[in-house]
Amino acid sequence: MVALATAVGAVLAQTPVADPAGAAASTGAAEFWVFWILAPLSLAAAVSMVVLRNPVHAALMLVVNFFTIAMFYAVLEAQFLAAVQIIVYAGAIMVLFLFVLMLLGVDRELPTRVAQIRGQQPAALLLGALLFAALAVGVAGPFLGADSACNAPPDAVAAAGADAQPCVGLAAANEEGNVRGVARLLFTDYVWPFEVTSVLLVIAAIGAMVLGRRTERPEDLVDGRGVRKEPLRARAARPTGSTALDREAAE
Amino acid sequence: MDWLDVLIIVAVAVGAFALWLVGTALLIWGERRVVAKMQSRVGPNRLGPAGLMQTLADGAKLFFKEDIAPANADRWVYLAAPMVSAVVALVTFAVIPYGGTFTIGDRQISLQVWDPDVGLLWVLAMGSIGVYGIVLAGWSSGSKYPLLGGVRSSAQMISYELAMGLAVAAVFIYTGSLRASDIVANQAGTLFGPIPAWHVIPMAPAFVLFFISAVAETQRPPFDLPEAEGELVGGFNTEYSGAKFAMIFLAEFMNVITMSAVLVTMFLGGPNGPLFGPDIVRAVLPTIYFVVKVGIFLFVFIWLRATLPRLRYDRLMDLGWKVMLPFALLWVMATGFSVVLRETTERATVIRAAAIGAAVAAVLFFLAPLFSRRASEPGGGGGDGGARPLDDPRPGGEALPERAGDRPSTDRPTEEVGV
Amino acid sequence: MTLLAQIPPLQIPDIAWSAISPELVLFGVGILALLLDTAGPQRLQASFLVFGFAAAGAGYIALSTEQSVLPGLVGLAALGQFALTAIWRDRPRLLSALLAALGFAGAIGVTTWQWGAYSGRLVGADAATFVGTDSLLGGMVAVDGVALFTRVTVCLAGLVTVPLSFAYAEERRIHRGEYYPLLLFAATGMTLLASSADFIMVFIAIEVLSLSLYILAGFAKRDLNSQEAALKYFLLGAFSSALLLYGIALVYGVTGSTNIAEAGRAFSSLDAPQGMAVAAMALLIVGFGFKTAIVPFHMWTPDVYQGAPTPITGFMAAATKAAAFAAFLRVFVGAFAPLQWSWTPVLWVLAALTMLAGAILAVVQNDVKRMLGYSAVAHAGYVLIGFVAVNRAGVSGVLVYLLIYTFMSLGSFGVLALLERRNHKAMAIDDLRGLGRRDPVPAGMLALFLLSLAGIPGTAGFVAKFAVFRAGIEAGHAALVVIAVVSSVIAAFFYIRVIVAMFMEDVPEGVAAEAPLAPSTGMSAGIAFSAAVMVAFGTVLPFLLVDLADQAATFVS
Amino acid sequence: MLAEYLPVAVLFVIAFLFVALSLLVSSKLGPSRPNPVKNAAYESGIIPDPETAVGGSRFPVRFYLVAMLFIIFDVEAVFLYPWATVLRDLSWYGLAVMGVFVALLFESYYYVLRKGGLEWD
Repeated sequence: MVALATAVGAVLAQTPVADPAGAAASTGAAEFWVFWILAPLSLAAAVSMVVLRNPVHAALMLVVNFFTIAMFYAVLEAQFLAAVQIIVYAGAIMVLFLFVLMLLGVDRELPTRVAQIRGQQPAALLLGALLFAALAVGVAGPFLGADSACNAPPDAVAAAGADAQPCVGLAAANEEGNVRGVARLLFTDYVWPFEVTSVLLVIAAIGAMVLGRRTERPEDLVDGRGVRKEPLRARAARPTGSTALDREAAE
Repeated sequence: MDWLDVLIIVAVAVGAFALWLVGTALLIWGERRVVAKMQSRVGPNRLGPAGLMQTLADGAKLFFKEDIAPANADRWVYLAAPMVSAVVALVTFAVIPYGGTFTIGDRQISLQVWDPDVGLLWVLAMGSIGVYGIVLAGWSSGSKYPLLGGVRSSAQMISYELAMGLAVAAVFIYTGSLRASDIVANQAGTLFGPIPAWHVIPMAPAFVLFFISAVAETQRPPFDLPEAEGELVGGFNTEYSGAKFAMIFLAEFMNVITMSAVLVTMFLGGPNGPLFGPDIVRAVLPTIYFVVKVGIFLFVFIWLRATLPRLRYDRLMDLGWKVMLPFALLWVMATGFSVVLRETTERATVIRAAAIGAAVAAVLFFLAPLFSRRASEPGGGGGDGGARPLDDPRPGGEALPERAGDRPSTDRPTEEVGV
Repeated sequence: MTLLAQIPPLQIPDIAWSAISPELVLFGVGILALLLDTAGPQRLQASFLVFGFAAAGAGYIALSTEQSVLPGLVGLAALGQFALTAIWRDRPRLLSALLAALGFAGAIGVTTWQWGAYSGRLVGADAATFVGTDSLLGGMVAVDGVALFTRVTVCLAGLVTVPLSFAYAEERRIHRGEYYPLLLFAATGMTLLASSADFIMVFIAIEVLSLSLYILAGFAKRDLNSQEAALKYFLLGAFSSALLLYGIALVYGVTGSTNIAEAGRAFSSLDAPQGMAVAAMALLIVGFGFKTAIVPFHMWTPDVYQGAPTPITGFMAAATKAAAFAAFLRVFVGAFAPLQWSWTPVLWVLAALTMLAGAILAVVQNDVKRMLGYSAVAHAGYVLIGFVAVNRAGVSGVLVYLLIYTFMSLGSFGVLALLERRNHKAMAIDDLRGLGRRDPVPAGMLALFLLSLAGIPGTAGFVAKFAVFRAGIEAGHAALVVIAVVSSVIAAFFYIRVIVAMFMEDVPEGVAAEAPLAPSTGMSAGIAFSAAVMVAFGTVLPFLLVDLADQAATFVS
Repeated sequence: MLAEYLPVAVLFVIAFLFVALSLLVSSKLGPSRPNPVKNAAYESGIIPDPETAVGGSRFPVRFYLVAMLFIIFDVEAVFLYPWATVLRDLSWYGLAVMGVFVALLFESYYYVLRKGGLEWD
């Protein structure tokens, strides 16, 4: 027990606790191992989400994937983002997914459909490979050359002069706690996008109602004129074709 | 960080685990005893003093039972669901401070497993993962009633998660921090006279909202619809047996304890209380306070079960969406308002503002018809889809498949198709 | 924790109200319309509540800042909406439509005022000629010529769409109360997109406009075509948004900034090989290409344009394109001009492909709406010519083109909506045979719009094409212009085929005599207004428009 | 920096071991004598029909609606948490910013309520 604890302590001890200069912290051994455990897990979940035949299993793999992404955020010291990732993605969006999958009864294995357009699959593979290459270049970029304009160390910023793009660095960004750091940006520089997000939510609510509602009352579909003339019940009792609206349409 | 630190961390975690496992066993026993007392029965009294060993015996029995899985169950998900439930229920406890801080040698030990910056968001995050345990248990059983129960209960949980999240937000606003330790610290001292500065007083509405949501989240009576025996057999866990069932059962009771602990942390000062005596007593007292406060809430949970009848499902959803949600939203903004007001304004101005506020409230009251249940154009409505009269004989809430013929026949002017 | 002292206190930002005023107007009216619809029979009380709050707010502002113009306007608007509600409280959709029209008009008014305020802003030689620029609200909102001009384009499109929609939606029984609010929200998203100076804003604005349009495309939800349109638009739209977001993430990775202008500056100071920058730009082109319907990202266009309610189709084709092109321009021509070597060839090829594929595919269509959908693709190609020119003439050409295309598109789709309204079915070219004999006025209008779309000299379409072609030649892309001319000739074929069917052919045998067209007031007004603008810009006033667009060819930097 | 996650990792490991070992041990301890009737799904005595048991029936749309509305309001709540931490610094400005946001959310709530999105009949 003590030996184990010593080992864990030794690994964690290599992690610099705080960088006094406030510059970017170097990665420690713990980060290294956590990454190499999480990354294959994350990838495996993503791949099995695509490969698995049962939609519910695929959705669960997506949940696992979201969870590993949340852990990545946590490892990167973005705790708030990690919590939000779990609450919103894993907790809300995937539950909706599962509802739809389970309740629509599409959770049985479906036969693979043959591609209808000839050459669709090779083309999709080719384009997918291209996209992957583009993203790989993007991700690998910082390791290949001077591909970031972000002059992180203070002396580099000074050397770059007027063109400097000072990057804040993790330690400074999380100085007063991660949540406050997010809040500070969100409610000052990004306050306008934040307000516009509420517009987005209003529209989403409208969309859910307009497209999700099954029954609609007649007067929801036309202007008030014409429907008001007699109560609905009375009209419904008559044979169809004699409502005020129909008369109006016939005129 | 050396090995001693790691050992302390492990010890604190083991302490939390033990506290909480013993608590669960006691709760199960306590529930049976208390409910029995309230119903003028005796309850379990054979095993151990006052039947205290009954839970252990039940647990042991479940472990030796045959593990039956339905033929068309989804094996792995069927296994994973109770595990998710139980693990999540335990891990949620991590952010709860269950005791004070004391010093051994030169090391400060705080009886709280984890105090992250996101604090009690952890509880909400784990709560949303906990939904999976139930919905997956229901789905993977490959049987009708569990599926219905699972979906019902997850819909219930997400509905009440909203009010809960907003009630928590109000406390965060009042404290100015998400950390559990900050929230506890904010409740130290007294408000006036001997009354402690617990949030339950200034944040009373948030407390009520949170408590109701907590009952609904843990699916305790009167919100135990997922297990409504009359309608759904046993709900999502109908097909479970043996140790898997034990896990689900355990997770349910664990959640009750965790929710009580969160309530205590947020509203009743956590382990706060008067400290006295020698150092050793001072170190132990907070934990005792904490346990006692949690115990009170556990009793209330049990009391509710013995007293209240189960809600109808539509009433349940109505309460969550139409009462708690708007009220919580208003309370959050009111809290924010009062916090800012206290920071910026003098008392006299506040009183004047309160008068204006009262006037606005009066105006709102007269505009209350705006919030009547459903919009209806004059003369047009009254037909399909309007508000149901209270004496509507149709049974509420059963999730019957909706057929095309269910649509009201008065739905005459519909969209024109195929233009 | 010694570093804590270095944390600057929270700076409360200045809200540049004037910069976002058009969006506020559009969105405010949208929310008001939604509220009044939701309130149902209690809409008068709701309206009074809004009036009360607005008046109180305006009074407070007036007293505390001793200004009178802005609070006065707010108060008047509040009073106006209350009066309108009082008059038409039994006509909820009419009320909504009126509010929407007034909202669009108000947004145009506010933008015009901004234009006036900003035209004198620049110093030096540009002062008289160009609209000034500014980046406000923490670098989120751009106020520059392109933003202002596009805002006007979008709001004009909305202003015409409202009257075209009214009778159409009523007739199809899709006149839900959400229709006009969604239209206003879509326009809000478009103006936001046109004026976004930050990639975050670009993304959110695209989401706002797309989400509204997904719903509007599926608004006739009992119609399978409409459902199909909404679903296809949604799936492909979400996919393209994701690619755009990847691109934005890469830009942020390279430059450390999400601000468009700052990112551009950082890009230009990068060393070679800039692989990441190129990858980022490729992804951005895909994202914007989808919204502007450039080949090969146009696959959704014909299906969506065909299935969506016809006035919405017109609005989508015109306004979305205008807004997306404005952001596209600001990102590429404005900020990433230093990296021109990497993206001009790509867009050159895409432009050529778009023009040819759009025109050729349109030829084989029988459904008129679908044909116009493909023609919209081809028009995106023409706009791209001005784009790849990467000069002020090009930007001005793009702006002119988009404004004129707005009226051509709305006009032609408006006439189609009118015809569909009578025939209760989608219009194939055969259905138009002999229309010129029976209903000469609508047929004549349609012919006018089609000739303009074809770019026949003397029409506004010619002015638009001329503007972008000139810019293309100036920038040395003569080959591209030649391709454009070829494409125009192909396109002229199918436009003229419709005109021939209308005027030179007889009503087919065996078709019962149809009731004469009875255009509603709104539809007549919308179509007539579009036609009038067409004629005006085509014959009398082309230079005014080109002049304005020349002034507007400025970006924030 | 990862050290700060050690406690919760430890607790997770404890919880996981406890659950996994319990299940494992009980699967060894308990008898296993399956037969078709025992393994059939429980349907209150009715002979279960595997075809219609799961996925054969469709459920009302209101469950999806609830889930969708939940997402909308959940996202809103998520914005409230960071706001809580800086409200004292932002003061009236912060209150106004969130006031507008919440007012719009309230409008969409009102809309959903009045359009019958929350009815369970």
